[in-house]
Amino acid sequence: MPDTITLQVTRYRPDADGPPTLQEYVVPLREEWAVLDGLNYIKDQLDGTLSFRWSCRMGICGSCGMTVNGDPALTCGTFLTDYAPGPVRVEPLANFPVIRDLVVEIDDFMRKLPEVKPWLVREDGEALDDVEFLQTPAEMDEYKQYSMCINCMLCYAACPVYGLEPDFLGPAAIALAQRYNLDSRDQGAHQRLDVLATAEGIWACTYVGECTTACPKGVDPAGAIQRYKLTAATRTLRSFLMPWRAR
Amino acid sequence: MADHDVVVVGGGGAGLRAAIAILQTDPRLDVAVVSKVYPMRSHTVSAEGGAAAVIAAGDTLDEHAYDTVSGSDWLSDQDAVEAFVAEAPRELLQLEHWGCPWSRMPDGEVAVRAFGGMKKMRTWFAADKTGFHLLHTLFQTSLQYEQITRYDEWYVTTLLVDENRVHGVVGIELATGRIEAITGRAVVLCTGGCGRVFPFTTNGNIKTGDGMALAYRAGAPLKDMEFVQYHPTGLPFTGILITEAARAEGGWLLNKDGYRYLQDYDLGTPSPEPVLRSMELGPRDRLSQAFVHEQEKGNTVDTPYGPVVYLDLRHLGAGVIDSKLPFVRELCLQYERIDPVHELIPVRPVQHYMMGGVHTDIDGATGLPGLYAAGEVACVSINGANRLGSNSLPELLVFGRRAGIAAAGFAATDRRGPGHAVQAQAADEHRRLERDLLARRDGRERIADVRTDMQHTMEGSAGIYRDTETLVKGADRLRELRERFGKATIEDDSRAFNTELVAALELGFMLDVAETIVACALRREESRGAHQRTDFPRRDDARLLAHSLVTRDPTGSPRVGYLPVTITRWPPGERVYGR
Amino acid sequence: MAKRSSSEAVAWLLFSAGGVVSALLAPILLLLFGVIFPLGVLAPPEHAHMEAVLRHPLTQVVLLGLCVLSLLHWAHRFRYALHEGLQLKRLRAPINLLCYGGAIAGSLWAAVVVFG
Amino acid sequence: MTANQADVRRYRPRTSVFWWVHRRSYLLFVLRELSCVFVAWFVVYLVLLVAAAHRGSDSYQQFLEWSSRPWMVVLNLVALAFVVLHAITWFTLAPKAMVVRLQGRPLPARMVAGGHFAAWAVASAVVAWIVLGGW
Ligand SMILES: Cc1cc2nc3c(=O)[nH]c(=O)nc-3n(C[C@H](O)[C@H](O)[C@H](O)COP(=O)(O)OP(=O)(O)OC[C@H]3O[C@@H](n4cnc5c(N)ncnc54)[C@H](O)[C@@H]3O)c2cc1C
Ligand code: SF4
Ligand code: F3S
Ligand code: FES
Repeated sequence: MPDTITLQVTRYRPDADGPPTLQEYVVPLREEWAVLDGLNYIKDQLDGTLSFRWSCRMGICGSCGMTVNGDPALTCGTFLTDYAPGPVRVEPLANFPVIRDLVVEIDDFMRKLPEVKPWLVREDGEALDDVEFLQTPAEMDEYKQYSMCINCMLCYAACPVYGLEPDFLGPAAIALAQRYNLDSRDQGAHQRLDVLATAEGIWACTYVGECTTACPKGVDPAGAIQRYKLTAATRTLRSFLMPWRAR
Repeated sequence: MADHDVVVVGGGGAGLRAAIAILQTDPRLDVAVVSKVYPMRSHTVSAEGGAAAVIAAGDTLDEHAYDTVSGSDWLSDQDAVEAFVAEAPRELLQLEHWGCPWSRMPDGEVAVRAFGGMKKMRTWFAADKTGFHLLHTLFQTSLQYEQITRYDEWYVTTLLVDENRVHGVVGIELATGRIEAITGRAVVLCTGGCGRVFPFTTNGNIKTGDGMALAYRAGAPLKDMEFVQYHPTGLPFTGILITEAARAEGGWLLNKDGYRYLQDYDLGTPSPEPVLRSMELGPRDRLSQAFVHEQEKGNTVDTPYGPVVYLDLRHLGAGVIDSKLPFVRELCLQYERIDPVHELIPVRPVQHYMMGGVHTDIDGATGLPGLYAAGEVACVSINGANRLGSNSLPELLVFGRRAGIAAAGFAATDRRGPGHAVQAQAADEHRRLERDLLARRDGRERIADVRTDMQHTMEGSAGIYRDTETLVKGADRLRELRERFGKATIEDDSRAFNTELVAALELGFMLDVAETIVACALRREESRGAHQRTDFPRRDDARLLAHSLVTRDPTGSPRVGYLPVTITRWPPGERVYGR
Repeated sequence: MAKRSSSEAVAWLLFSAGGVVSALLAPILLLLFGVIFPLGVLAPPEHAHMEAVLRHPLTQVVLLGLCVLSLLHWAHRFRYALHEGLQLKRLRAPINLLCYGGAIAGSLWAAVVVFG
Repeated sequence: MTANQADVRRYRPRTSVFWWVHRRSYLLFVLRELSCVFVAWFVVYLVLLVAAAHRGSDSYQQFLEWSSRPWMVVLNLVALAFVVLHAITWFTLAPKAMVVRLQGRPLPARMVAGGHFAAWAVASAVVAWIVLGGW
């Protein structure tokens, strides 16, 4: 194993002129080093002006998503040795406006998220008695997978539809809506239907499936969306056939 | 200048709970939540094991209180502990009603697990991603409140204080570099801990003690800063935490000979099944200290990243590991490339939690009118000299809520807006930051080097074991480091997302916090809980059953005093584990 | 935010139904009539046999269903391919007309032929 | 440093028209989507066949001759490849959208897909049996 590896890192400064450029840095190649450790080495030892986000370095806070050799990835969980002998290209996540270097703007997602009402809706209002809403492990399994989303945005970076159609609600937001729809304690499914079953919602997705491939937490947003298409379509059909029972 | 009724600094568990509590108290209030990262990136997200609250049949509030008090080595305030254990169950139920996916029993009721130092099974959990689910539940719930204005990725640099009252904060919008005052009738600090003061920590990059330093600089005292928790099981190199739940489910700690060494340290006798408050389920301070003794005896294994012992989960089998500890397996596979189903996990003690923090009363009020604090940044104190695992998450909720209610009350009684003096202060801060950004380009040192030296200084002088000599040396080193920091350079002059500027501001805060830790540790001439002085190995209740309170004197140096501990029902006694 | 769209739901249901029937039946039919018979691997069926099969009412219904649904399947997918693949979103209306109009015209033609 | 001083210029990368050539998985996706064109062609071909058969034995023979011209065979081979691609992707992906329950428990997607492939085999066998005169 060689003892160094080259990182080609996107640099972009909005206050200077010009589009992003790639800058090369040579960093030590160590077995336990993630790409993020390489970036921190650059920041601490070579060039303090490089900007990127990170915090937990254990794959749970969702801040360190970048494009590594063309694939969206969490840099704290992607190891340099897997790319040896290099070079490794580290770019900002695709499909998002770039603020600076490796930092992208995710305001769009933050605006869309509340629209799908990702919280527990109770029609009886909120009565906090001294007991929990019962939920069996099997009922929890219905939505558990979709509750694992860390909002890392890798799925948005992987989805070509989102790149082409910025109004698309996108994989994670829909998966999170499904997380609540499928929760036995929730009663808000019909409210979310109005947001989800739209041209910018589930119907924009053409089932590319890359969101699921990119997801580091096994959320399977593609599956969530397809499942929801079936639900929405059958509900629509039912409201045609039995308008009196429709909501 | 943006004006709100209450400004909450921090979007972690404590901050979000406080913000919601404010609106539950008075929905007409206008709340700002300012956070240097998007709320769901806050470090609460990484908590794994669980949250303690009495719910199971056969458990009582008194037992939870006693475990907490004895775990704290009697340094906690017992009125606070009583309030805490009484309100914790309701808070966790509230989370359940907001959708938190607590792990369940077959009949659908919430399940509980064992945890270190707890005499009963009372730790609620969401597999081993409790903090993640808790934080996302709170964040998503908070999205329905339109009265909350979020300042995501805004970095707070100072508190605005005039006429002995807090009026808001000054923050930098990271994306643009815009500097602006965010004012309010009350400010709630929920900025989390300061683990990054140490080199080897389970804490994320954002845990730099900002809030502690903000309060300290504004004149509010810090409390019990010498009590730094080391967690016995961190992965070498990364410091990633292997949750205590791994031991609660039955994991063993083995030294290099495969021997369950905890039996040699008055922690009980080994048995195949986990026994509450015994062996691996002893408190963290005692377990971490036992490691140091094993190391001195030559019973640890050397690795490139320091000595380790082993955590053995193999006998639990894939079934238990995958259902109860899936994240542990995921982390081990990814970061150590080992599979705990078949292999031993190398672990060593790692800095984990700050018992000390901004001094508050039972309602989160600090000494400074209008300033409240909750969460890891605060010291109420329920944790005393040693926090029990799984008490922190309920603490965020209970005291986040209490601080929110108190702040809402304060904001409602006093509706005066900020005056000229406050605006002048904001302008001063603006100028100071401009200077940092533009005029520090030709310094001689890197911020990162000063930070690294500070971290090693802290480990050397205020680690698991301390003595006068190392502490005095540490204090001297910190003074030098402060000078070097004054001359350090900020190469980056961009206004957009200038992380080097943020790193410099954070380092400034950390140096303050580090100084208070060392000063308090030096003054406390006894050993209690996580504070172990080799030169004063005994607990000294006659002199030091008291909280240290540290304030900044006019020269900028820490000055330490003491405040008596509140004892209600449990007079100081011996901490007994495994007997 | 746009409003809930039931036409999209219907289009998607038809697209899916078309996807299933075409996936079930198109490969074998194309294999037989497009490849195996033309290449002479097997002898094509006699005209009489073909007519007997094709005149059977059940066959007629299945064939028509296959044609209509498959065309709707095409229309839906092709529309998306034009919108996204070629980034022709501006031309939404004419594209929809082309696709669904084409599918309807094709369906009529198929109906006339199959039952003719 | 006020809001107007701080430049907030974002770099907005454009998605190129040829975004789908850059990744194997995208290319596969585009091919999958294009399969619909051949599904449409299949319908046209089928209707022509039926029309020819209905017009009588002669025109049926003419159709058969037309269909064995080399370019027709090539076209149909390509079309066959695409409809097979369509069938495979459809039967692997579609089951992910539905949750099939057996005695209250969701079946794994792989088994649902297996069911679809079995149905495909049966349908093909039935068609072949009918066409080849078993009926
Ligand atoms: C790995 C790990 C596992 C843990 N496991 C458990 C467990 O199982 N059970 C348990 O009870 N406890 C556990 N803990 C402890 C517990 O998670 C923490 O004490 C707790 O989450 C702290 O929450 P907080 O809300 O106080 O702060 P945080 O969640 O850290 O949030 C701090 C917030 O303040 C903001 N902030 C900070 N500084 C500034 C600034 N200058 N300007 C603007 N915003 C700022 C940040 O952006 C962030 O939003 C664990 C801790 C760790 C590290
Ligand atoms: S669905 Fe997966 S990839 Fe998308 S944001 Fe959530 S965790 Fe990230
Ligand atoms: S990649 Fe995009 S198109 Fe749908 S299946 Fe995933 S959201
Ligand atoms: S740093 Fe938190 S996910 Fe990578």
